[in-house]
Amino acid sequence: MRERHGDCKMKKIYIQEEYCIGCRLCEIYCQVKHSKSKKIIKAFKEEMIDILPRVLVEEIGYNSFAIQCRHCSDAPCVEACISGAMQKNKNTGVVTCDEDKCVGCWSCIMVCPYGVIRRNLSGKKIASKCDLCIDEEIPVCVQNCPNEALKFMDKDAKEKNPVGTKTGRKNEK
Amino acid sequence: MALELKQSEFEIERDKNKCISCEVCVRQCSNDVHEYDSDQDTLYSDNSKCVGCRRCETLCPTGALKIRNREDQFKTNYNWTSSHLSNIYRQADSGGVLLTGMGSDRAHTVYWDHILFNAAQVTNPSIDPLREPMEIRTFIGRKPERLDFEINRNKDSKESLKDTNIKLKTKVPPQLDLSTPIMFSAMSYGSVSLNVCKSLAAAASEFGTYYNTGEGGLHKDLYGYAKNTIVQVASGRYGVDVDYLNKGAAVEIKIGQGAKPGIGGHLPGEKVTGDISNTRMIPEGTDAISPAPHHDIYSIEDLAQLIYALKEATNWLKPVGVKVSAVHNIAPIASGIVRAGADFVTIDGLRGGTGAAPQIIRDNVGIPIELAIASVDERLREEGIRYRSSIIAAGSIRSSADVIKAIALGADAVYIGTAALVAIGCHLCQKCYTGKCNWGIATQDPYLTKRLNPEIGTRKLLNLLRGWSLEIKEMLGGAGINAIESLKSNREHLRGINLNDRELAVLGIKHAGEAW
Amino acid sequence: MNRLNNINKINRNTQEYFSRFRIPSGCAVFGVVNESGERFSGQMVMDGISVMHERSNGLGGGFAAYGIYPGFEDDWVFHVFYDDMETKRQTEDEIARNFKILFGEEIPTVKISQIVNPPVIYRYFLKSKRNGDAFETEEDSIMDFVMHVNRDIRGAYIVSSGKNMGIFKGVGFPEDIGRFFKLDQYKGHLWTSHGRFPTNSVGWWGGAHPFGLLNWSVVHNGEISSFGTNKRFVSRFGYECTLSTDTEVITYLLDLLVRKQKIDIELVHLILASPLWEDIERMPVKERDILKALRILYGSALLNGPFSIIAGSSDFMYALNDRIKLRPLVAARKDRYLFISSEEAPIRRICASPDHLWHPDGGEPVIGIVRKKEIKKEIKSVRKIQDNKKFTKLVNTEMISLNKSRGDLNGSGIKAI
Amino acid sequence: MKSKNDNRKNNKMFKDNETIDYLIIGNSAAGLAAAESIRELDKSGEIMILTGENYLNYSKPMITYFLSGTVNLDMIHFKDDKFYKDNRLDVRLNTRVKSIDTDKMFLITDDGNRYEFRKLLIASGGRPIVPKIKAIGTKSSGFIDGTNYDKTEGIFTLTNLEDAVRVKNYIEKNGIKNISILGGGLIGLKAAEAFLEKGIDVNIIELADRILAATFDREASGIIEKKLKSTGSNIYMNNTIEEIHIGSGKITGYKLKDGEKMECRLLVIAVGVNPDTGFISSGSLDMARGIIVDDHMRTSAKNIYAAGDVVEGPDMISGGKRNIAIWPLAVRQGTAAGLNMAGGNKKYGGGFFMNSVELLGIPSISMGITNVAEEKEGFEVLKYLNTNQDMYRKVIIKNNRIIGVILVNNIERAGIYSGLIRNEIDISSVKENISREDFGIIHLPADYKKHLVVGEGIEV
Repeated sequence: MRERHGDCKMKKIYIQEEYCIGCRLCEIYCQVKHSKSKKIIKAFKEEMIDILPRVLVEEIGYNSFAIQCRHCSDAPCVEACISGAMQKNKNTGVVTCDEDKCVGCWSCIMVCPYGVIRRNLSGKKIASKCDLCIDEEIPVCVQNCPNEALKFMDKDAKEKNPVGTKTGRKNEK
Repeated sequence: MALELKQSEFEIERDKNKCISCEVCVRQCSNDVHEYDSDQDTLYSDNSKCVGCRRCETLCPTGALKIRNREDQFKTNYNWTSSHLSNIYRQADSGGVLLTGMGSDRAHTVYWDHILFNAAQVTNPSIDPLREPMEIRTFIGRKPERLDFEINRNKDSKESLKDTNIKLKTKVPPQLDLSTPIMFSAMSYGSVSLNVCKSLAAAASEFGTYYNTGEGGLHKDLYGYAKNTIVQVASGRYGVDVDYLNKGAAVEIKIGQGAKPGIGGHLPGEKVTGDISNTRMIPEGTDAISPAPHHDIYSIEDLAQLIYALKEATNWLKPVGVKVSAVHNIAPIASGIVRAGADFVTIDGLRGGTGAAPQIIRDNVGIPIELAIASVDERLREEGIRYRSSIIAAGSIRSSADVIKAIALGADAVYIGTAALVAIGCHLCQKCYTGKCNWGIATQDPYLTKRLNPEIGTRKLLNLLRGWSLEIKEMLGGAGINAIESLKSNREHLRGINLNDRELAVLGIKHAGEAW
Repeated sequence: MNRLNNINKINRNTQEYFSRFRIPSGCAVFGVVNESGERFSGQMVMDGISVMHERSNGLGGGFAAYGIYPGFEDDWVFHVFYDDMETKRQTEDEIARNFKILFGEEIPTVKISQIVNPPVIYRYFLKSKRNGDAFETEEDSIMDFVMHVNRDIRGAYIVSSGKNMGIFKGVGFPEDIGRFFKLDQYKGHLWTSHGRFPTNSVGWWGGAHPFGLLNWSVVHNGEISSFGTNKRFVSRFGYECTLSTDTEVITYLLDLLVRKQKIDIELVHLILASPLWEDIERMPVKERDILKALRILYGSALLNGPFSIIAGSSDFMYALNDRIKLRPLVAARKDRYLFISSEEAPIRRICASPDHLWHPDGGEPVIGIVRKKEIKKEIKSVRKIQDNKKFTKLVNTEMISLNKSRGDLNGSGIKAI
Repeated sequence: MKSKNDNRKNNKMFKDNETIDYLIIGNSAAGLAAAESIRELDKSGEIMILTGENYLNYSKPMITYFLSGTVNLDMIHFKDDKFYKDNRLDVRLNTRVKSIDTDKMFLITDDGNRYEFRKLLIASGGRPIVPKIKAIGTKSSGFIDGTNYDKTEGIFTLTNLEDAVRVKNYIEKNGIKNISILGGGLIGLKAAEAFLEKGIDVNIIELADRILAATFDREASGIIEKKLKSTGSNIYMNNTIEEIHIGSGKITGYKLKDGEKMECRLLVIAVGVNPDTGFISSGSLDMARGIIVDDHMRTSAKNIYAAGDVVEGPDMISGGKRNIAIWPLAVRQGTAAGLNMAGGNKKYGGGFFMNSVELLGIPSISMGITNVAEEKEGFEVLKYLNTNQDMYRKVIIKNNRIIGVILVNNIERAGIYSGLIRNEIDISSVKENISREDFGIIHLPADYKKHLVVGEGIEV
């Protein structure tokens, strides 16, 4: 019933599972993005122990998809957070976990119906989740998906061009 | 089991300093070339399985992989080349006909590369296509010899024609209306994945041109693109019924294919899965065998019968054309086809592509499309029947320059097949017949077909059509022409280079350096 | 260089040479028609074209005149260039085999310093003897004959082949050619003229413009980029481009469309300079369908590249620009006169204050129609007078009278064959 | 914040009787969620919050993190000052409610003030249960109970920050090295973990035959017990404190039910919490254990709402009403209550019990009904146990719907289960996958999977 935070205009990552090819480049680039050096080879060869991908690829046979935080309108993780670490930015709509405030109670993991929040135990226990690469124009998982199984767009754009269907506009000459 | 003598064609180089063991290569290779050893946290690659498709190289996020042609595979020998030796080894192992995919890779003369296009200077201004109209709209179909009008006007009155009632008396036969003289060649659902078909269909529809179903019938997901569909009727008649014929904008009878003149097709039963069996209207799991000839066409008058049967079936509303391979007698064959009533003749040259063909046929049978087009156009003009049919050139059109040259030699439009597939990822590894295409093109494996997102495919094909069309306009403008019609058969704008007199004569062009 | 020098000397091989190369050229065109059919002296046109001296380079000039032979109104008249007398004999034999020669003579010329090395120039008034069965129309048989001569008889070239009209052309500036042929002494109701600027050093009398076939004469400024396409298109209908000139192919296109396929002259521009698709698509359905059909069928007849042409025929003058107007064309009217010119200056020279002067758009034709009725009336009266005289005299009645008035009698070359 | 009240224009007859638009009892999860929601719909209405505590804001579940030192007093808040300022919330600290007149719509506080309201939200939370235990050496009654336990030094409950601060100070002041905890439930064990982290030995006394009996099954409890014991802690099961020994006003020890006598200088009583409804006169509101509310968080009295640990609200699993004192539901109820108070129409869809707790490095999550006898008709239990890694997963199914889950050690993707419970998804088609270790969205029934993957975030 509520139009919170102008969610319609918020750009989100949409998933086209029929085109996920299970290459896991999204995970790889997510890890690089959230590494210290942000350099892929260095990140993997030297820093990887600290880095969790914030996008999860699920795969059985030829079915696969990559999923990350949906940045829900009424985000249950924000509701469940006892420390105030999990916040939904009222302007951007992005749900982020303030790692300084997070105490690792895992309430967010308990309530996230997508199961896309993970425990990061590398340092202080904190919940790790997609931050929508807020400093990038397009999140790196979307940028690096070789088959556009992930798309970054706002709701209007999504409705205009529904994911997974073709426009098939006829050329009227 | 005896040692197999065939050797690996490729060498896979993995830069250990760059490899991050992310296993993207492992997951992407349908030939199981790469393998991760968790004990050693290392990846190994098996050269012998590599087909050189370069999927892994392309997707490797760190550029750690390089696929190289294996050099010095055999001792250098200009007669017994590596390919001959490899083929003999393969055949000694298998005892069968060697199959291959895509167009011939032999070093036959590519005449396109020996033909140069013209430009206007001083005496004739070149035209800037960005500022001036530049028309490349093309119509495919039979043209009447002349147009008759009914004009009710006293010739001596001063009444202008504008105020007069003019009626067109001639009925113009059905035409395909192309926004650019480029169409997508026949590629059947079965030989390529449905996502390829969707990409081709959507791009053709969006751009205002046509794609061709090939001989695999028409999947119901493609019904929406009927206006931009050319339905093919081949010797197997897969998926052909009256509804199918009427789902297309035109019908093409396929007699031959440039890659395998005189040879039929064979889609193994394991590829005839549910959707394909429905589309082809054959039982699931049965081999789909297209006979070499149409068994109801043993002569030209049989062809005429089929052409008129198809015209009847489509209420004379759709052009009916015939596709043949470019063979030695192509000019009189084309003439016969035109006289048999075909509204367009598709000529597929020696270097045309295929999903599967005997390598020996592909590389040794037929003639190049350039020569075929030139001689067919000339012959039809000599006979005064050129207007009756459009000519579509096919068989390795690689660039907009090839398109321009084909039209100046006498084609009305071209078909592109390989170029379209390359646009959506094909790397010409020529292993289409294995069904394990890592680019998700020539395969029905759902794990692989996913790799071609038709949205991307459509976009890339649109870009290709757009890019080539712009280039065609640039070249036209440069030559001082602003309508593609004025290029048709305009061989004055072509010059040969490095060609002998015989070749020039067949092509009907002067040598570079010779003026008008 | 040897070869080029030979050509300058109007060698037998000239035609062959010309048929092998297209020589692009810039040009001046000028035409006047009196739509009432009133005839006027060639001097007017000579005055006009001379203003555009800069547009020519002396390598070609010429005129087409209609209504100049009222005495032979219904007979074919050939203007022919010969390299030598032997060729003339050979050609005349051919003509005699196919025609009843009513009258023939060397066309009167005057020696002037600007015109050098003219060929032997004759005209013949003829009635066809050819068997009509082989051809659909008499015109087709004439065309066939003309093409045969021009193709097969070396050193002979039929310059014009219509009725009551003639083409006068040669190597030189147009005003000099006019003087050479004494055109001030001819009277016609429709004149076109041409000054040529070919982009090579070659000049050949046959290659000068106007180009003629049957009643057609065409002068043209420009270069047709679609030449190859157009050439192949007309070849299907039996027109053989022996000269490889744009003007030639334009002439054939006009003849094909207007005479053979009976496309109304007012529709012809929709083929030769067809509207753009984007404009066609914006038109009402009926017009769109017609234009679409025209373009689909006659795409290969589209003249592409820069051009302005003036075509003459027995009862109209037709001017057209390419569809994006890459060449100049100006038109003006004064009373029943229609002027068409590459530039405005010649029009102003002749007619300081026209009623209406305009620059036709690209692809917009200008047509001056001479009403047949009005011509007929005049001709009849002429005929009446001439009935009693010998036909040898008929030819140059007016010319002689004109000559007399100027005191320059040069009609002595007339002789019967 | 109080100054705002003073500045208010004195344009009413009785200053003290000024009517407050939205009055909220309770300054924690439910109360603040309600305040924020009210402000979303009503930009101008006056919102006042009354709390008996003297901290402006802190997160109750985090008090054991405070005890262990994971967070300090600066970090323990879950809303910052800006939140109060932005939402213009008038908070009255140390203001305990004494009674409410539900008809005349005013309440009286301990300090005698009277507050009239247009809308009232009761989000007073819970109160610790202190059982009546025989006390030896006490000056007064001979028993300790909820009314007097805090008179004896060294006996604490642990439900609010003040408790935690006192415990912490007491440990530091007295150099406590050993603590006894009465109650092996969640609070008790969280406290135990905090103490263990500080290097303090722990004795746990649990009445039931295993710890975490309310939320875990035997296997899950066993894993935690094993871990607890490995730290050297003592667990006394099937046991309780029979008498408490007091000397000089301080606890010195206690005697267990089984007769064992223990020395003890610090006892934490953590046997449970009851809704804090002491200020509600009987009969004024429909009550059971807590205040009964409908699906719009309305109490039986007009204009009075309740939310959080104090209520008995709709229980999704049983279909009845139940007091489920957990944070996420408090927020959700508070949000619904606030919106409805401000004129909106937000249905509270109900909730079910769930809890996430990490004890001694073992994360665990339980949700719904976790203890059912397998043989009991209609229930189906799927288990996955990896004894080597103490990995345990149990899913309880009824009518092809999941009604309870226990996860120990591997809690990744636990929320997928809560989604399945909340949305009452029929999982019959994917039963064989439901308890697998790598369970994920891809194993879900196709429609629900599609809803999750292709949709764009849930609408609660």
